[in-house]
Amino acid sequence: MFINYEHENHVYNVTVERREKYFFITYDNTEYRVEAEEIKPGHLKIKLGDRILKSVITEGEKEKYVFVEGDVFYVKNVELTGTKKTKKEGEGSLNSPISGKVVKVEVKVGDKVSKGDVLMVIEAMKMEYLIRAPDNGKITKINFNENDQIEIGQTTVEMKKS
Amino acid sequence: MFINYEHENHVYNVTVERREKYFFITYDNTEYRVEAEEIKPGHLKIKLGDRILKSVITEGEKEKYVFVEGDVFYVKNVELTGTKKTKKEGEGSLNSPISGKVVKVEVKVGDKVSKGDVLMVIEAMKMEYLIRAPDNGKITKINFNENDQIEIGQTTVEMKKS
Amino acid sequence: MMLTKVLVANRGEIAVRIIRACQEMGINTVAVYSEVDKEAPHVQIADETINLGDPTPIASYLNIPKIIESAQKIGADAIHPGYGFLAENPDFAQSCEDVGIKFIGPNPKVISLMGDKIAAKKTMKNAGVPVIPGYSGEKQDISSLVKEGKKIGFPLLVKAAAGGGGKGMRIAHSEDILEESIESAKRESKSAFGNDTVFLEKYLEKPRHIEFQILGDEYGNVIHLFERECSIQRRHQKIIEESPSPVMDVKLRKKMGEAAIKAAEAVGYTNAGTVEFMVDGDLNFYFMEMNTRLQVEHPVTELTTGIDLAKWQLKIADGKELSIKQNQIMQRGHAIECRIYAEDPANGFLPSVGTLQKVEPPRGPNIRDDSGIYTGMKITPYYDPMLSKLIVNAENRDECINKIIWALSRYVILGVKTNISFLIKVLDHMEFRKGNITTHFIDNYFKDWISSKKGLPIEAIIALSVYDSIHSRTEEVVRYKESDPHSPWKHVGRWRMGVEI
Amino acid sequence: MMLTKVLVANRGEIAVRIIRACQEMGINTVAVYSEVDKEAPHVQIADETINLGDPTPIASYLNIPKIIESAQKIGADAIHPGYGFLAENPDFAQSCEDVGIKFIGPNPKVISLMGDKIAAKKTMKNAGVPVIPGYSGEKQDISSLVKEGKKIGFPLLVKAAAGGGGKGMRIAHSEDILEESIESAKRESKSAFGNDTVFLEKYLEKPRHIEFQILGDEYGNVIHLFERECSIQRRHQKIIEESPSPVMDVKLRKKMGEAAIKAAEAVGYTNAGTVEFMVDGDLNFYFMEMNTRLQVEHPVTELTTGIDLAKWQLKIADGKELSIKQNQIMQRGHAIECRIYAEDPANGFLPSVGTLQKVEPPRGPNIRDDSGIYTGMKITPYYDPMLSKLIVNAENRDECINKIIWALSRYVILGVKTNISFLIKVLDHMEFRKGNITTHFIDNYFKDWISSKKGLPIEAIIALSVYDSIHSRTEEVVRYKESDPHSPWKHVGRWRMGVEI
Repeated sequence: MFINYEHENHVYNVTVERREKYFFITYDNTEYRVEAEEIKPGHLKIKLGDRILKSVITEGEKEKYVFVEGDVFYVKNVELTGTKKTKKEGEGSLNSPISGKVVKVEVKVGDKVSKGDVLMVIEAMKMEYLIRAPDNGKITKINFNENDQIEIGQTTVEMKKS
Repeated sequence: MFINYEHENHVYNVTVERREKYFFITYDNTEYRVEAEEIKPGHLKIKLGDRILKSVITEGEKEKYVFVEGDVFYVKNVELTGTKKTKKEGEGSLNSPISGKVVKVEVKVGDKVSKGDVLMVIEAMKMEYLIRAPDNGKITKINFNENDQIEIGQTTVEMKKS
Repeated sequence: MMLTKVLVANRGEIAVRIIRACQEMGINTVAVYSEVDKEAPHVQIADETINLGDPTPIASYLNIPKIIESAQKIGADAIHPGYGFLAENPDFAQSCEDVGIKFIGPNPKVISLMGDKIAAKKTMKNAGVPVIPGYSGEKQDISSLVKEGKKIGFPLLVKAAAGGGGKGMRIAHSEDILEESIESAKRESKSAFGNDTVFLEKYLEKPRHIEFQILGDEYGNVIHLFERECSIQRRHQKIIEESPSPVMDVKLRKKMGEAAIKAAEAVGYTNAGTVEFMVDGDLNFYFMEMNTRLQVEHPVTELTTGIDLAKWQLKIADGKELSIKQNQIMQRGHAIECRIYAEDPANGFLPSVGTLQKVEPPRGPNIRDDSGIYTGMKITPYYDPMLSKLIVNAENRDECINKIIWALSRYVILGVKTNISFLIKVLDHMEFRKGNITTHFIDNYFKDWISSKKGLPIEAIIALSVYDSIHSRTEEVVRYKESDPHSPWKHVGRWRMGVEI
Repeated sequence: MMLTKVLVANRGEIAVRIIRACQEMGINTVAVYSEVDKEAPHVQIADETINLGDPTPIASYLNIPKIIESAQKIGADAIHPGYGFLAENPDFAQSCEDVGIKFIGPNPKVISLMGDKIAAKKTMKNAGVPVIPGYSGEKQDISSLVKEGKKIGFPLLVKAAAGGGGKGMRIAHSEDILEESIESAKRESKSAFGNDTVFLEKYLEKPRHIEFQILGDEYGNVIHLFERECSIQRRHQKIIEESPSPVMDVKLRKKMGEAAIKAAEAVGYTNAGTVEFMVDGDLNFYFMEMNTRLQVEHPVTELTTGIDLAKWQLKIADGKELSIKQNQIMQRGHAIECRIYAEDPANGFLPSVGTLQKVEPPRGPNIRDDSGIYTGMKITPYYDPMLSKLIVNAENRDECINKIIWALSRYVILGVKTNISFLIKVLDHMEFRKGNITTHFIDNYFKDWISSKKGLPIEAIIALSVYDSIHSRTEEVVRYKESDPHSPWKHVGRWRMGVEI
């Protein structure tokens, strides 16, 4: 999952991956492995090495409020690219979640695919991302070839739901 | 509105009528006029003459918990009559909300009625209750005549929704 | 601070209390919990947590090897046992010591000695601390017993060595009936237990349970923090504690305080402890036992002395010297604690289990709520049914009683039955208000007390009706009023008058 | 109690505080509120409520005729004004008196006299209470002024009578430069204001604001409840108050306490009041003014003396005699109060409005939260932006500072910006910890302080990422790992390895 946080006119690009109670967060070329749980709604207890962070997060109309160690930050989740896209699609859709390089195209036009099949592999920030079919369907267009540069939000392939 | 509360094997028959923030509660042949509001969920502030009652009520699976002036009571809402009826209908349906005497029948079989029309008037405990049409429709049967005794839960008239 | 990480081997309000004290002092905390407690408050607030599994105490909170192993694995350098569970288990304290983990409490030998009630009394007697005069010797012939009895004085309790349940027990109020009492006790004991050995002990009239809080450091300094009056007990369970004791005066306080320090010094006591005394109607006092842990009722001492006992436990365990001297401790105002239990006063005070539908403690200045509960929490039958301790302080006893009644009346706990209304009745009793309390108080005045069998009061009926009326989704049955052109109902929305029909 | 129903002519935390005190004493309460406050905490807890309408203060909380009329209509026999709003308005106190409603405070004449700062100082000087030495006479020739200046002593403040903004102001540190300073101040004043009249006043170096709490009954008994140190101010607004003052010793406390009582007695003061002094670096003290009401910072006195000021206000108004004597009052431990404001430290401390998304005060022994807020409440721009007062007490100042920092760090208020992080920085400042505080403290150390411009710390980024990850409803983009047969990801559910593709 790729997220951009805006805070006081700065944007922070973060990737986070979850495996049960473990989270792998990459920011500014550093990976943080933390153990975390939501102990009650909005209350997080995060174990980062030997430290225990406690944080409370609530969502306002436009912003998130983050309480951490006595400080409060107002942060917005933002999209970085100018590409218009339906926000509802979100990650896991056919749009690239990150700006990077296409390292593999697993399908061709006309292929029938099943939900969950890998369609394209994108590499960015030393990590690789899988674009999967959100539904069963048929590939109608492929917008990028291997080694192409792709920007966040651009559509990787197009498909028709069956 | 007619309600039966069960507490420690006793049943308390109460009628309550509401007019905005005023409530008229009749129990044991006494009418109490109170001003009340729910100041936050489950928290009631009730003005009874010069006294201010504060009460907190929550609903458990089967019971209601009533906190009032430091005491807690466990109370069930119960139906008194043996007459089987769909609980969902509730008051305001075509069933009599109270045992009493039919003092007026306002319709006859075949009459077309509109939602809210008065169909029958029942008198009980020195008060009169209106049975109103829950929907637009046509009267198909009338179960009671004027001066008949009617029991709580019995069907006053029958109608076909149009 | 040398201590960096403390494992709290307990649950409920005391675990919460200790975890907060640690966190304030910058010490990391580890909560342990059993399966049913995984969302309990102490687990939520701790920095790290360890699941002990099975909810039966023996498999979790009493499981010494598992707790020791957990503490080692997570790198805790000390264990706080709270009260109950393993708090007064010398083997646990020893096991901690064996693996180099600091046990926050006195050393295992002291725990062990004070755990043996007879040995404890002997030690105290030798140290010059008054214990209840008695005879438990081998000479069992009537004339020897009569002689011993006269030495002890009257009233005198004659009790079967093998006794129980009041069998083989006699109170001799004067010398005249002593011989007769001994003989009859022996007969009854013989027939009930097949053994006619009897003990003699001074019988205390109007007995009060008054205890002194002690703090001792590891350099031989011991102070006391005055008394707590804990006479209000139901089936030997304290339910209301207060400080100061309404019976105490400056002279008695001084004497008892000195005796308490002597008791602690006699065994080289370290950390927080409590010396329990019985006080009779003539204000004679006798050592009963010493509790080698933080007491449930420690907050009344904290509020009247301004001293934080939980923090001092940590400081002492950390090797700090007691910086407070006896003459610097000021006792001020009055504090009362009530223990709120999940139990049903209408049903023999049986524990009540269920889900807490709503928990709203009273708030305000000088109101302290040491609790381990929250809305939505399940109360299980596995552990002690204490939900919370409500403690208030005020300028004097009268105001304190009024204040805690006020606060209890506003303590909303819905979903399980509680003893709150019972507590209010006890506090509001004229004899309680006068301070005329003994350990027999509940038996004397509330023996057959049953929560209102008067049924549902009109206040509850009104509240329910209003609630149901507000929350009713069905159309209201409207009132049909007699035709009155001046009726206020005429122009009021849904309300209709008879004439309109 | 003669008082049976008290109307509280205020809002926010102080209204809540007073209503609770009344209720504890069995007095019925009436809350008044403006339209925007209809769901405010003081309205929720009061027994009866009166809507004053328009939220502008002048139309509601400052509307004397409306409040008096409401009180009469609802049958209140007394009005408590809280602080701010009408608390020190002699016309309001007089209006209450006129209609036979007890105003809970001193009589209108005292309020009026103490409201006139020059008349107040004159009264105090005549009564023998020290006021800042100065000369504001008519003789304006240099030699007369030099003579007067020498009488006052050094350092000496020369200030333009017409002055402002530091213009026409000089500090003469010694006699040598006095004449020169007067001449230059006069020149500057003449050119800036067209008037060269100057005043002389002793210049206080390292000034502290220290005030004494007073209670007086209606029978001439007056006691003081020791001091509060209120030097930490931002733009003349107190933000951190404590008791005892770190600069106080037994002798100074005795002298200042006696002066405070003398000040109160000089005007026949009744009910709760505060005598404010300035204290210089040499511990000379001077009367500044008297506040004829309960202060915002009264809780630090309550916690260190154990005396409930709000209740005593009611008792005194009810005609009770002060039963506490001066020598019975014990000052014990240390208490600190922090005022939590809805303001944005990153934006010039401008008030911050909005909806409180989450309010979770810290809880625990010796933590008092006097607040008038709750989750979901809207903070409007109509009133003072104070959200809450957090007050803690501990055995000594060091522990108290640590404790309040700990508690502030756990005070969750989301939805509006607050000064909490600023308060923590001030409390944690080395000079604050040493007790080296003056009224210039914030200017000296935090003049250009701006809340972290360092951006989002990694802790916040991690917390946000975890939150979004947990709450994401979309499928996760899974990680594509290099082929490694020993990878732990191989068998983990959704996780897939490159080789599988």
